[in-house]
Amino acid sequence: MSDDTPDVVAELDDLAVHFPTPAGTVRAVDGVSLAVRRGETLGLVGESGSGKSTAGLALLRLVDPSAGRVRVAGADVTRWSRRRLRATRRHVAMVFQDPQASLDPRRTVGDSIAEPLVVHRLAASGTARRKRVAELLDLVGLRADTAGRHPHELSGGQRQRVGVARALAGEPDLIVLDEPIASLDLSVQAQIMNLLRRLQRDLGLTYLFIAHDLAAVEHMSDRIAVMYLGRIVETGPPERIYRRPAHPYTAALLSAVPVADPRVERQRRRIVLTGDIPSPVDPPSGCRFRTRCPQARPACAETDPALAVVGPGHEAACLFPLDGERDGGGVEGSATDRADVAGTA
Amino acid sequence: MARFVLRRALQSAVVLIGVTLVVFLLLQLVPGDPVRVALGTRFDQQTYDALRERAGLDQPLPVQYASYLGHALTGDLGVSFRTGQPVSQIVLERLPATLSLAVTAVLFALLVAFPLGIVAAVRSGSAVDHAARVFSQFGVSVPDFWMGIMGILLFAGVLGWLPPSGYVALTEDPGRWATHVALPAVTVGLVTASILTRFIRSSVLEVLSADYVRTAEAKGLRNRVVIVRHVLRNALIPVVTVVAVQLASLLGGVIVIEVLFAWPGIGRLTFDAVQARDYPVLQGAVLLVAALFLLVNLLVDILYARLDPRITVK
Amino acid sequence: MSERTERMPSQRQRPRTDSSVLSVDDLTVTVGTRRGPARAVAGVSWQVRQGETFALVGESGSGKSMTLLAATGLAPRAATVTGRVRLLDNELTALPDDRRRKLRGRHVGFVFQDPMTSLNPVLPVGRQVTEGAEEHLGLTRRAARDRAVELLELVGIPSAAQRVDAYPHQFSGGMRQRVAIAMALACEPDLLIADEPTTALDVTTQAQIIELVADLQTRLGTAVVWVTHDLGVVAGIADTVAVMYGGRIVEQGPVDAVFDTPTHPYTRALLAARPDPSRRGEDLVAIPGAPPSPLDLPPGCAFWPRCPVRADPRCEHELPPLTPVGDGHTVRTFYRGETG
Amino acid sequence: MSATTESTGRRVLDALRRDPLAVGGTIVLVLLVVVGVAGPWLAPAGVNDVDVDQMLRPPSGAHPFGTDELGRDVLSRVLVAARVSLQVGAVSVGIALVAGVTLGLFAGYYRGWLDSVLMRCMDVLFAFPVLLLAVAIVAVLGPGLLTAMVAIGVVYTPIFARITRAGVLSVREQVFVRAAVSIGASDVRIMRRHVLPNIAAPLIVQTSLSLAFAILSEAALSFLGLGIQPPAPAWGRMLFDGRGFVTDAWWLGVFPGAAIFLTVLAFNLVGDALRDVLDPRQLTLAEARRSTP
Amino acid sequence: TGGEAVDVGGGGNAGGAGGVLNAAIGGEPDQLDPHKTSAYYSFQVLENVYDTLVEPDADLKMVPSLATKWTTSDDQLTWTFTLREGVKFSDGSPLTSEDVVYSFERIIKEKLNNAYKFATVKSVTGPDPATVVVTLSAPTPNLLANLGGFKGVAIVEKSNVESGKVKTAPVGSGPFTVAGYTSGDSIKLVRNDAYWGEKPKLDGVTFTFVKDPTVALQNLRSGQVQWTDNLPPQQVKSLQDGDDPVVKSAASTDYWYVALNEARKPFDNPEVRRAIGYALDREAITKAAKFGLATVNQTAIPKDSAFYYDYAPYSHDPGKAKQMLGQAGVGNLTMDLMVTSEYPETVSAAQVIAAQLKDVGITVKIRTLDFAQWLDEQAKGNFDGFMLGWLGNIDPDEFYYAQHHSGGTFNFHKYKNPAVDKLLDDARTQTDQGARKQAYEQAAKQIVDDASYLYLYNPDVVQGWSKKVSGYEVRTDRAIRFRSVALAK
Ligand SMILES: Nc1ncnc2c1ncn2[C@@H]1O[C@H](COP(=O)(O)OP(=O)(O)OP(=O)(O)O)[C@@H](O)[C@H]1O
Ligand SMILES: Nc1ncnc2c1ncn2[C@@H]1O[C@H](COP(=O)(O)OP(=O)(O)OP(=O)(O)O)[C@@H](O)[C@H]1O
Ligand SMILES: [Mg+2]
Ligand SMILES: [Mg+2]
Ligand code: NI
Repeated sequence: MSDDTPDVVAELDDLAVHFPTPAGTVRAVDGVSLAVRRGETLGLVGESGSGKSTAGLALLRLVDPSAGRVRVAGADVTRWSRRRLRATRRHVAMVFQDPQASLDPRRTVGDSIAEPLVVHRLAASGTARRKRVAELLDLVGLRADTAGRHPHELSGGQRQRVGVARALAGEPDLIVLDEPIASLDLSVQAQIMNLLRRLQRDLGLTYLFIAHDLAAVEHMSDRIAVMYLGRIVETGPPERIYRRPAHPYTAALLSAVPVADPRVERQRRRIVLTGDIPSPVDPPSGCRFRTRCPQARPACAETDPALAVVGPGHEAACLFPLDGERDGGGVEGSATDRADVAGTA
Repeated sequence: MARFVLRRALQSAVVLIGVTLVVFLLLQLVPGDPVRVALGTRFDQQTYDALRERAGLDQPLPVQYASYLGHALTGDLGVSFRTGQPVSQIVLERLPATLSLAVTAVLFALLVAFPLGIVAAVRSGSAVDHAARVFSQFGVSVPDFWMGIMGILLFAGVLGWLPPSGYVALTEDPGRWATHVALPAVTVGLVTASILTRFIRSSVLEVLSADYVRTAEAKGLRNRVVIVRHVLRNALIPVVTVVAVQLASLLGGVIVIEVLFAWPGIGRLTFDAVQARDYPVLQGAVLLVAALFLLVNLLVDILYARLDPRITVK
Repeated sequence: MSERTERMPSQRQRPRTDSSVLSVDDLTVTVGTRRGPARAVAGVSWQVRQGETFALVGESGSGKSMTLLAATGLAPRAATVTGRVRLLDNELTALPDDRRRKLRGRHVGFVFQDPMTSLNPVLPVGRQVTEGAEEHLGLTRRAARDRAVELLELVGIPSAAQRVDAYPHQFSGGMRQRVAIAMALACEPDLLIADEPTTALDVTTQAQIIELVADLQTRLGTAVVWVTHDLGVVAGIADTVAVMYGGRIVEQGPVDAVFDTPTHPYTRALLAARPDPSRRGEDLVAIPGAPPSPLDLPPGCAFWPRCPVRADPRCEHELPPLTPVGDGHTVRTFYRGETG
Repeated sequence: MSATTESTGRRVLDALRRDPLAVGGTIVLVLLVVVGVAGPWLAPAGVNDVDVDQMLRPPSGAHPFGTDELGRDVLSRVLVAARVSLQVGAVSVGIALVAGVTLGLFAGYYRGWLDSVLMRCMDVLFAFPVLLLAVAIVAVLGPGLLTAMVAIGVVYTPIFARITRAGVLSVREQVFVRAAVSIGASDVRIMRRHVLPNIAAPLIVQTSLSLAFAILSEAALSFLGLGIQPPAPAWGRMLFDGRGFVTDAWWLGVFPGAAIFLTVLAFNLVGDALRDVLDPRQLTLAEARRSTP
Repeated sequence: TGGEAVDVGGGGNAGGAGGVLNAAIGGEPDQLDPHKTSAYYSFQVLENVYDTLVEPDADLKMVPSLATKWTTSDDQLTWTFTLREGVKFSDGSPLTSEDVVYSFERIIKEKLNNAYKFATVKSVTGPDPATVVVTLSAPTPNLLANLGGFKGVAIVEKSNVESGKVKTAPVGSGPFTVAGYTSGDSIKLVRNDAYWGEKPKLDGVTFTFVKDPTVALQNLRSGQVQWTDNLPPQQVKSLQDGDDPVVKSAASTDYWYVALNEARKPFDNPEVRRAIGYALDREAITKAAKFGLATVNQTAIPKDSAFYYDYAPYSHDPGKAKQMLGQAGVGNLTMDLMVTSEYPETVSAAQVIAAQLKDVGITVKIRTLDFAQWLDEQAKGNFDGFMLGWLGNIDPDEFYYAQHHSGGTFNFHKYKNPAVDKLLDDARTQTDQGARKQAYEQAAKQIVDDASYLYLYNPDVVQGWSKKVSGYEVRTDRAIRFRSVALAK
């Protein structure tokens, strides 16, 4: 689905990232194509270990691809050296999950925010730099005197604001947000989501929003990609993904999310998947989801389904895509068979 | 498991080769002609030539090393410059004395450190804990040779309970061995004990705050069971390594104490070899000690892997 | 659930009465820290009845875990606990340590948040599952092992008989949490305390665990205290819910009442902060600021500094009493604004 | 997780001040430095003022620590020897620190074959008990102050290399390093600005403890007659020389030994306190290894 | 004569059951091959294991041992020794002239340590098993001392040597034989029942290596050892006043000295050397080095010797020394003084010397080396001065020749005086004892005047033993003989 239309900011093309480990090769990302278009928020969801972060890191070339290509602003950076990449790193920035860990504990907030300015020589003088830092702090809703403080003196939400400010410093085209709210309290999550949306509106930013919180992804994204075991299994606009999921995995994922309404919760039936996500060292043959799929058929073991169009702007990688409306939280259609809690494996 | 053992063994072998290289190079670093220096007044051309040839000093360095390594692998570490005896024999003769001292010292240390370290951790902040901290600070700071001198002054001099120095083989007369080993073993052992006490204390403390200990407490297990089954089992696994490392370094590291107590072990041998510039013996002793050290470490890693089920999968 | 469940011994016939299994009355916990005393829990009261699920929600640091640990005598040594706790018919706080330990082990089962660290890495799981039963029910080692297999099967561990001797690291996170649940059930407790048992897990695994506990509860009639910060989870499982903030319960009541008519501004903000698909594109209702530090709590309502309502100024300086606003539904605020 | 409002420096000072042992250690260290600098002026007599008519005199007003077997004033020698000990400690630990940190930094940051080679070398050095290796080096290079410092420096290099490498390995996996890379910072910048400051804590702790061990090692070497050579005063050497007389002249054994003990104790106490504050989980490698000869 | 001193106290069990004597010696023998070792610790043991053709008695006069008698040809060039009958090595094989010839030829041909003692020996033959003939190239009045002065010229067994066992399990014909060797700890001797002389009373002797004199003394007091020569010097005086342990001393034939490198300026100037001679306070040095257990001497040979020459020109006079140095144009002199840790007394003495020379404006840099290195430096001439001792001398030739003859093997300080050379050469072959003594006295005077060596002192031999030990005598040549010692229960 890679298209070279000029509005693509960054793109992964049939990308694979494999990590050699003593236990075998981890196929963290295994053939992912993904294009982030200017001005949009692309949401990337999936279970832990499905390769979301790795895909995000690949966009910044922070991991070395094993196959496929990475294009940023039209340039193929797949084989660029570390040195050459440094200059391009202005254009794609990243905000990390754990705001505490992503800030150097020994440096002041100001230092951290100023680092991109120093590295890319974006400020003519120390004064200019301080001014810019103050601007950035203001932009993310922090007081200017925060610059002199150390990360441990800030609350989680404030730290994440600093992370965002740092990401903004280089005036990037794209910001990869790797679970930026996952480690925050619910009451603070909303603050950050609002901030991110505001910045996007005001600055015309492009986001790759990685999260496992489906409600947050739905709220934030213009487009959504669902990952499972190193692959994208479904992409589409949120309305389609959340109302008419085509991939059984997406459906199961959605049904597993509890809804904060006792009446809905009590009545709805969940698709409870059996077993755990298989090891990325040794993914199942054919469709990777088939070992846990309530609809798996023999054919699923043979054919590895590619993404196919199932609706407007909606693609799914399933031989037997679901076709039905999902509402409230209950699940209809063929996905309603309730899987056994204990499983029978 | 077999793969793990094999990999560790290979690693140790590589390091051991490196050790032989270092040991070999020691001789090369001697300024001047080591054989000449070693012979000193006992210089005579024939012995000189024989020793030089035997040491292979007339050949190019890599050849020398290859032959040194080759010989070392077959247990031939050359002959003493001083006495002309095979080094391997000299060195092995000294092993029992060192072994008996090291083992006794470690046993003593364990006897002290285990109760002290564990109680200090379990009752952290108590008087015992403070005593343990003072003890361990004292132990790691006091020069063992000084403590040895003071021990001799007190127990051999003033009180006259123990012989001030000397060695009796365990096989020869266990009773007299015991009286002779007591002072040096306690001297060395106290230092070891204080290191171990510290380590055990912090290890136990760390485990005490582990989630699974809370889990065990939540099950309503008796305190003793929690401590023994959950805390100690986990806390003492890393201690095994430290104990072994201590033992290993005692096997070669108690030069000062062996010299002070006239204990005819490897440490004394090393010292005497240094004094006599008996380089082959020095090389042999150092090599043996390093090899022992590596062996003990290898064994302990294997033991560790057996004790800690998490290791085996790696 | 298949026929396996029928093997679960259920000799004890639990009278389904309204008697409370665990009741906590005016529990306060102060923890001595380097920087002074931290009031982690303040005057908390609640109870959980047989067969009932009681949920405790709140942000990180609001005192949820500490409440439970203190109630069962597991609080850290640095903590000072006051208040009364009754477990079954025993005044726990009046009991000597030893008795309390036995009661706790026999009648309460615990499942903790992090399945990666809450199991002993060097003991086979089977042993861990039943060591409590060995202690309290006097099972022999052999019987304990059989029982461990049984329990592992009960919680849905495949080929339990083989895996009973495996070590925790050989299990995935979800599996470990099942083991932890098996462990908690080993003595057939009257009360299961689950402290964020699914926070560390994926949603799909979380769904599995929730189903499992709900299912076991229906069959065993165990009372459950479930700690979480996820209101969705609460909605799905709880009969009663208590919302904690800054060490206090700010709202408590039957789950429907609390969700339908949230009264405390915090509860309402919490519910509003969740993204709502029907309001995509709009800003979320965020709560400004950050949770308070237990070292430095405001004199009145701890939520006051962040409160978006601030309708009644008394809330700032005076601690509002817990006031009933419905059947069993109480709120700690002076504010009585529009509800619903 | 509430935010703390103290800086690291303050935290260290505060914690040190709270720990009476650390206060004691610090005071001893300060005194030691004073003595090290001003020793020759503080000493009531010349270190080499031999007086055969005053041999082996017990402590008295004229000689508070008594006299030695050549009639020299023991107090003067103990005072002046402080400088030697501090010098040996500082220089040898300096050598170990510079060499070890450099090696460890490169090994840990670049990993790969460089790491393997460097670390195997360190393993090799680590396979020798500390004092044994020092003795062997001294044996080869000949005894003396310089060789002692070099030998001790070499012996303690692997510890620093390992601590540095371990620190680098863990720091470079930290998200903030990844963040710096993502910004486009160069390797040198990352090592200087992010890695080194973040492994400073264990290195500071280890430096303090290593000073203790280095002084102890020097004393041991001197005690074996392999360290500082007479007539220069050194505590270990004084014990060595006095060994034959301690039964008659306890002061020859007690004072130099106590000086070593106090010095080492002070460094240990301060090092420990630093560790408690800076890096509570650090069990120094020296601890896992034999720390004293 | 001394060697035959017999004790009556332990006489009840003559010929056995005398128990084992534990002797503490200060160090470990390097090896037990008498021809190759040069360590005193080896000879302490070997003294009791080996025999020589003749041996020194208590007054260091040579008396029969393996040879019962000997004759000298008129030209003094042929010596014929008659061997004792029935002498056996401890392994039972007989000791014949063949063994004597083998032993001496080994020393000569392999140029072993003591080869210089055979410098004038042309040949050694054994015409029959009981006769040994030594042919000389020049008259050698001190031949007996050369052939029997100490066990470095002992008669060894060929097979024992050739098997290499001699290094650790020597076979001799002496009163005891080596039964065990724990390296680093001790050597065990047991009685040689085949010994030709009076049967030793002791069952055996165990030499324990005790480096620390305090420990040795403690061991002696506690009864763990019954004999030691390693006593804390500072305690000897008070020990001698007590009666258990018995502590006895005798002036030894050793001397200690300072040598100045005459190949270097300004030490080539005898005035400078003499000035240093005046700067030294020998009493103080002796006190520091030996706690007074030595006799100050400005020549080599000790007072008790027949060859003693009373000559002491150097009074302690710093003023004079300074003046002489000034006259010699020497100011601000720095002197590298080499001493060895092998002999701690040199280290102690050097510090006193340094203090004394400081008074006359000479800065002494003490360089302490271990012995092997020391010897190396000495051989290379890398020193301004050094201090050492010359041990175990009997004949005056041993006191002077090697050190002060310009061709002497130990003339490392490059002393050269033709007059002295001639005197020493002549005295070597001078058979007339009176003339010989005179020659040595002249030589000694010249050597002292030239300050070839600055002699310091002759140390005492100090040994101590338990009251239970009887029949032991301190010998001035430091030989330790336990063959007639008995041990009370
Ligand atoms: N450096 C690495 N070395 C080896 N394996 C890795 C590495 N980084 C990631 N992996 C593995 O790759 C897989 C995908 O990891 P990734 O972090 O991309 O997942 P994720 O979807 O971001 O998960 P999460 O939600 O837990 O963050 C996982 O199995 C992970 O263990
Ligand atoms: N051992 C302890 N020492 C000091 N303070 C503690 C300790 N344990 C908890 N606290 C403090 O007590 C307060 C309540 O903690 P608690 O663990 O009960 O919170 P929680 O609601 O369970 O949070 P979470 O959702 O993060 O688990 C917190 O502010 C915490 O910092
Ligand atoms: Mg991730
Ligand atoms: Mg909690
Ligand atoms: Ni979450």
